[in-house]
Amino acid sequence: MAEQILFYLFAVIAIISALSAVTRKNPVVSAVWLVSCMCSLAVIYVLLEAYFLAAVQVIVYAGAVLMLFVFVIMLLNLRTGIIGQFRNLGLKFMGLVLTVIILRQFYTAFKGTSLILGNAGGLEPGFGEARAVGELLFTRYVYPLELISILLLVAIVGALVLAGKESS
Amino acid sequence: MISLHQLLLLSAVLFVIGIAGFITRRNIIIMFMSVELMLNAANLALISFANHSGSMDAQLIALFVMALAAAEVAVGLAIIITVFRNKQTVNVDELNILKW
Amino acid sequence: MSNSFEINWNLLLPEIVLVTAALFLLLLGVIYRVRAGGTGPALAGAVLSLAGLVVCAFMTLAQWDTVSGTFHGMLRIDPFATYFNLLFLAGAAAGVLLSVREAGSLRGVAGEYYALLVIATFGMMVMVSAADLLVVFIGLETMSLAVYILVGSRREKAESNEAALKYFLIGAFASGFLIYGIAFLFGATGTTQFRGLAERLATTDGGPSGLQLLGLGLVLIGFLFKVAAVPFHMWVPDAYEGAPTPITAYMAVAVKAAGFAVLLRLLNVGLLPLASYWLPVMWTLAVATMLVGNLGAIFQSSIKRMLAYSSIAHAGYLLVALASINPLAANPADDRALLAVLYYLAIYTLMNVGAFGVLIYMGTAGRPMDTLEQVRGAGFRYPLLAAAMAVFMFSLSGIPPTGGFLAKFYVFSAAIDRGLISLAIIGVLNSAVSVYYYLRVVVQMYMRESEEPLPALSFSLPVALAILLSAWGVLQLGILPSCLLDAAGRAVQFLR
Amino acid sequence: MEPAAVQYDFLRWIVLSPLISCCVIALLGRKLPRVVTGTLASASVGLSFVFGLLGFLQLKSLSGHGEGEAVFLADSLYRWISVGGLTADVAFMLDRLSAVMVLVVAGVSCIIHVYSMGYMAHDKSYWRYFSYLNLFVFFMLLLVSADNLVLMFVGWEGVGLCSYLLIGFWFEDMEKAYAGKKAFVVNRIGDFGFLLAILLIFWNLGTVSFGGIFAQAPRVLTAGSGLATAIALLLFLGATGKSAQLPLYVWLPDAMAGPTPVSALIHAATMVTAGVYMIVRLNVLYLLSPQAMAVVAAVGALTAIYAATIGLVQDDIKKVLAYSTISQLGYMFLAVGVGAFSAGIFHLMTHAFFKALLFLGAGSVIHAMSGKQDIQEMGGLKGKLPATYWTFLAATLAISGIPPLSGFFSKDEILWSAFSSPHGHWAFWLIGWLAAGLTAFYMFRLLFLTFFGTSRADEHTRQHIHESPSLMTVPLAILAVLAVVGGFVGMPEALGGANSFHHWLAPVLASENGTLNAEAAGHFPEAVEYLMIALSVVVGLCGIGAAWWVYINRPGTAEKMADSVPLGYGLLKNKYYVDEIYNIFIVQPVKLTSIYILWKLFDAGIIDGLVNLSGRTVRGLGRVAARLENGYTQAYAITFILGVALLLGALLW
Repeated sequence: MAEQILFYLFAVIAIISALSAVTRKNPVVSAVWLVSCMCSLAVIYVLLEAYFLAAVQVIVYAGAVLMLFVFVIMLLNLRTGIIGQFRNLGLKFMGLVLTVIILRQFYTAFKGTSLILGNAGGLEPGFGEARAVGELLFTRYVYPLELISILLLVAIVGALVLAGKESS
Repeated sequence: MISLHQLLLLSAVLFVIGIAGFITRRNIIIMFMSVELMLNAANLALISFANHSGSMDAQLIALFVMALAAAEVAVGLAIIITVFRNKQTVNVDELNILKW
Repeated sequence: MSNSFEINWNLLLPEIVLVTAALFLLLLGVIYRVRAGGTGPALAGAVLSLAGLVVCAFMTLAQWDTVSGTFHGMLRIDPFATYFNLLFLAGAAAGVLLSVREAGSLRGVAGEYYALLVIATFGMMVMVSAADLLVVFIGLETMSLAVYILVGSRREKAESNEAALKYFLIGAFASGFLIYGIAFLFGATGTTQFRGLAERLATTDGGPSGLQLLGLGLVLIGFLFKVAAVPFHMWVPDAYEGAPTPITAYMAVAVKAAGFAVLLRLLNVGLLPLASYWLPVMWTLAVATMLVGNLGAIFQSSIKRMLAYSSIAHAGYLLVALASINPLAANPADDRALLAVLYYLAIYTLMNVGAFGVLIYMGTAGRPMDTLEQVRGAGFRYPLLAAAMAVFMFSLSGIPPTGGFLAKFYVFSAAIDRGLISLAIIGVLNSAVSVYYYLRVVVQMYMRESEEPLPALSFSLPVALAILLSAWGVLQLGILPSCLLDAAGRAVQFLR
Repeated sequence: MEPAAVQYDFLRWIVLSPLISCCVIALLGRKLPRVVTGTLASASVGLSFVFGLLGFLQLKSLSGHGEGEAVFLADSLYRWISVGGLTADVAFMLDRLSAVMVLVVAGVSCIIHVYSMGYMAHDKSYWRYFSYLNLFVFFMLLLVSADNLVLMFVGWEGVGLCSYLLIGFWFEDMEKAYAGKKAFVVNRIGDFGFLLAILLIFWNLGTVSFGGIFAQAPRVLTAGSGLATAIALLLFLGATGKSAQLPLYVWLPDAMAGPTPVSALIHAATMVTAGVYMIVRLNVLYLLSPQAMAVVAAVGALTAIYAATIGLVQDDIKKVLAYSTISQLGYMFLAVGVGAFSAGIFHLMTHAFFKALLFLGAGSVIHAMSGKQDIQEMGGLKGKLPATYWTFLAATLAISGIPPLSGFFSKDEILWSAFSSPHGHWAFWLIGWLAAGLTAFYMFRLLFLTFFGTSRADEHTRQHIHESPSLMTVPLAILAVLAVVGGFVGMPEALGGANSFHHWLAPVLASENGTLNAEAAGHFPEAVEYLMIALSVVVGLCGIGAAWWVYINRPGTAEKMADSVPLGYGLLKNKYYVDEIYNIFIVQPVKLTSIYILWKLFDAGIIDGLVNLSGRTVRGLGRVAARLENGYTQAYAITFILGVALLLGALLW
C-alpha cells in the first residue's frame, strides 16, 4: 500500500516536473525541473527494485548530463537559443493534437494487452543490485559493453572535433 | 506491486510530453532536453518490464540506454556549441539556410 | 549466472581491425596537432584509413563461407552480413577517396575525421551482423553519432553546422522512438534476440497483442527514419545539402544501405510472424516515398539537393521490394524481392558514389560545383567526367544497359510476382518522371554553353579512381550482373 | 509446329560489329583522319549487312523457299538475368522476320553511313557523329535480333537514347536541345507501357523469351480476355511512343532538328518502325485480343489521315517529310491492326527505301541551298540538281502509289487487307484511300515547289547551288533503284506475281498460315480486288493531278496566256473558273482545316498542350513538394509525428 502511495506521489511529481521542464522560458529553470523529474523517476526505480539503476540515474542523469546542459547554457549565455522563427501556430497546434492522439493510441494498446509477465513467484534475491548487474554485464552483455566503449569514444572525439579549440 | 498498466501509462505520458516539448519549443536546448525525457520514459518502461518479468535483461538494456544518452548529450551539446560559435558571424535567429 | 561461455573472437576480427585503424588515426591526429599542418596529415589519414578498410575487407571476404554466431547469440556472421559488410567497406573507401580532394579544409582534424568515418563503418558492421535488437541499437547509435559529427565537421561553415544540428535533433528524436519500440517488444516477448522474437511472436494466440504491434510500429519508425522513408524523410535534403560532399555521398550510400540491411534482417527474422501487418505499411510508404522523392527532385536547381531527393525516391523503390517480400517462401533465395534489394543497394552505391564524385571533381576550392547552371558546357570542357556523369544519370533513371535498369527491373518484377500490379505501375510511372530531372543534368552538360569559361581542374587520382571504378561497375553489372546476383543469392540464403 | 533452333555463331557479329567500331571511334576518333573514321563506320555496318545476308541465305537453304518449316538461327552469348524463375539471356535469333529487319536496317544504315561521309564532311564533330550513329545501329540491330523481350527493351531504350543524342547533335541551338529532350520524355511515356507489358507477360507466361511466349501465350491467355487486351494495349502504348502515332507523335516533327541523314535513318527508316516490328514480332499476343487489334487499326488509320492533312500545309521540307512519315507509319499500324502483318512489314521495307531516299534527297537539296529548308524559297532546282531530282521523283512516285513502283504494291496490299481482312472494315479502307490521295498531293506539291518553276531563292543562295558530291548521289541512286524495284518481291497473285514476301514471312505469323488470304479471297470475287487496285491508282493520280493544277498550271500559264492570246481568254477564264471552284470547295477547306483545326489547334494546341500540361502539373506538384521542406526542424518533427500517428493507427486499428 505504501508502495502504491509512493508511486502515485512520485508519478505526479514526475509528470508535473516534465511538464514544467518543457514549458519554462528559461532553459536553466527547465533543466532544474528535469532534474526533479529524473530524481522522482529514480525513486520509482527503487520501488521497482532496480537499486543500481536508480543510483546510476541520479549520478549520470541528474548529476552529469543535466550539469552538462546547465554548463553549456551558462557558457553560451543561451537564454533564448532559438532555432529559426518558426511561429506557425496552426501547425504546432496540429502537432499537439497528434501527440494526444499518439497517447491515446498507447493507451489503447496497453489496455488491449494482458500485461501479466512471467514474474509470479517474486524476484530472486539480489535482483537489481550492483552485483547482479555487474555479473550480467561481464557475461551475457559483454559484447554490448565493448561496443558502448567505442560509442563513448566517438562522443569524446566528436566533442573534440566540433567544439575543440581551433587549431591552425 | 505497482500494476504494469499504471507504470506504462506513466511512461507513455512522459514520452508524449517529450514529443510535445520537441515540436513546440523553439529553444534548441529545450528540444534536446525533451529527447532526454523520451529516453527516460523508455527506461521507465524497461525497468517496469524487468520488475514484472523477473528477468534482469531489461535493466541491462536500460543501463546501456543511459550510457548512450550520455554520449548523445556530449555530441549534441558540441554541435550546439559549434552553431552558436558561428553566431558572431552568422545570424543564428535565421538558422534556416537550408530549405526547399 | 552461467560462466560457461566461449567467445569466438575470430568472428570479430574485421571489426577489431577497423577499431585499431581508428585508434591509430586518432593517434595520428594527436601527433600532427603538435606539429605543423599542411596537407600531410590529411594524406596520411587517408592512406591509413584506406589500409585499414582494405585489410578489413580481406578479412571480411575470408568470412564469406562462415555461418556462425557468438557472444550469447548477439553476434551472427553469415553471408548476408558479409555481403553488406563489404558494401559498407566499399562505401567507406569511396568516402575516403572522395575526401582527399577537400582535405585542405579539414583544418587540423584530419585524423579525427577519418577515424570517425572508419568508426561509423564499424557501427554499420555491428548493426548488420547483430542478432539482437540491443546490439543493433548500439551499432546504429555509434554510426549515427559519428555521422552527425562528420556532417558538422566543416565547422566554419554555417550550412554544415545547420545540417548537423537538424540531422542530430531529428535523429535523436527518432532514436527515442526506436528504443521505446525495443522496450515494448521486450515487454511483449521477454527477449530482444531476433530468433527469440520470431518464436514468441509466432506462438502468440489470437493474433498479436497491442503491445507487440506498438513495438513493431515504433521500431519500424526508427529504421524508416534512417532509410529516409516518407514522412520521416524531411531531414534528408537539408542534411545532404549542408554536409561536406564526400560525407553526403557516404550517407547516401552506406547509411542508407545499413538501414535497409537491418530492416531486412529484422523483418525477415524477428518480425516475420507479423508480416501481414508490416507488408501493407511498406506498400503505403513505398508509394508516398517514391512520389515525394521524385516530385521534390524536379524543382531543384542544386544538383546536390536533387540527388538528396533522388535518394528519397530510391528509398521508395527499395520499399517496393520490401512490400513484395514473400513471408511464406520456403527458401529465401527464391524470394526475388530480397535479391532485388541486395542487387539494388550495390548498384545504388556505385551510382551515387560516382555522381557525387563527379560533383567533387568538377568543383574547385573557390567554386564548389553545385547548381545546374554551373555544369553548363561541362560536356566539352571535361569530356570524360561529363561522360561518366551521364552514365550515372542514365543509371539512376533506370535506362538500360546500365545497372540501374536491371535494379529497377528486379524490383518491379518482384512486385508483379507478388501480384502488386498497382504498386508496380506507380513505380514505373515514377521512374518515368524521374528521367526528367536526371536528364536535365545531361542536357546542361552537353547542350548548353557556359556563360563564363570553366576553370581547368587539377588532377586528383583518388577521386578519379572512385569515379572510374563506379562507372565501370555500373556498366559491368548492368551487362554482366550474374556474379553479383550469385553473391546476393547466397547472402539471402541464410537470412531466415 | 515448334520452330527448330539452329545454332549459328556468326549472329553475334551482326550486332557487335557496329559496337566495336563505335568504341574505336569514340576512343580514337579525335586522332583518326576523317576518311578512316567514316570508312570504318560504314564498313562495320556493311559487315553487319554481309553477316545478315549470310544468315538469310542459311535460313533460306534450311527451309526452302516456300512456306517450309519454321526454322530460326540462334546464338546465345551468356545468361544475363537469373533471379528466381526469371531468366533472360543475351542471345540473338534470326528467323524469317528478323532476317528481313536485319537486312533492311543494316542495308539502309550502310547506305546512309556512306551518304553521311559526304554530308557531314565539314562538321567539326565528325567523329562524334559517327560514333553515335554506329551506336544507334548497334542498338537497332540488337532490338531486331534479340531473342527475348528484356534484351529487346535494351535495344528499344538504346535507340531512343541515340536518337536523343543525335537530335541534339547541334546542341548550340537551344531549340534543338529542347527537341531532343522532348523526344526523350515522350518516348519514356511509351516505354513505361512497354516495361509494364513485359512485367505482365513475365508474370502470366513465366518467360520473356520469344520462343517461350509463342508457345505459352495461346495456352495461358484466353482469347479476348481482359488480360490479353491489357498486355497488347500496353505494348501498343510503347509502340505509339516509338513509332510516333496519335497521340504521342508530337516529338517526331521536332526531331527534324537533327542532321538530315539522322532523320533519314532514325526518324524514317529504322527506329520509328520499331513499334511495327514489335507488334508483328508478338503477333501471337495480338491475335488473342481482337479489341486491341481494332484499337491498333483505328489509331493507325486516324494517324495516317491526320498526319497527311497536316503535311499539306507545311513549308519546311523536312517537316513535310516528317508528317508524311507519321502518316505512313499509320498505314503500317493499320495493316498490322487488321491482321495483315506481312503487309505491314512489306510497307515498312518499301517505306524504308523511299522515305530514306526522300530524306537524303532533301538533305541534298538543303546542302545545295546553303542550309535553307523553306520550300517557298526554292523552286527550279530541276536543272541544277539532276541526280537529286530524278531520284527524288522516283521516290515521290513510289510513295504516291504509282505502279509498278515499290510503294504501289505495299500500299495496295494494305488497302486491300483493310477492306477484305476479317479484322478489317470498309471505313478503314476509305480512310486509307483518302490518305493515299492526300499523300500524292502533298508529295507532288513538295516536288513541284522544290524542283519546278522559277527559283525564289535570294541571289546569294542561288549562286551557291550545286549538285552534291558523288558520295551523296551514289547512295541516292542505290536507294532509287530499291524504291523502284523493291516492290516486286511482294507482287500480289492477282497481278500475276508470286507474292514471295508474304510466303516468306508466313511461317512466323500465327494468323497467316495461308488461312487469312484464303478466307478473304473466298469472300470477294477477284473483280473487287482489281477494282480496289484501280481505285488506289486513280486516287494517287488524282492527287498528283491536283497538285499539278494548283502549283504548276495555275501560276505560270494563267498569266502568260492572258497576256499573249487574248482570244483564248474566254477559255482561259473558264478554266480559271474551274480552278476557282476547286480552290474554294476543295483546296481552301482542306487547307483551312489542316492549318487551323488540325495543326494549330489540335497539334500545337491540344496535344502539345497536354504534353506540356502534364509536364507543368508534375513540376507544380514538385514545387509544392519542395516547398513543404521549409527548413524548420520543428515542421519536420511535426511531419514525423504525423507519420507516427498514422502508422500506429494503421497497425493498432
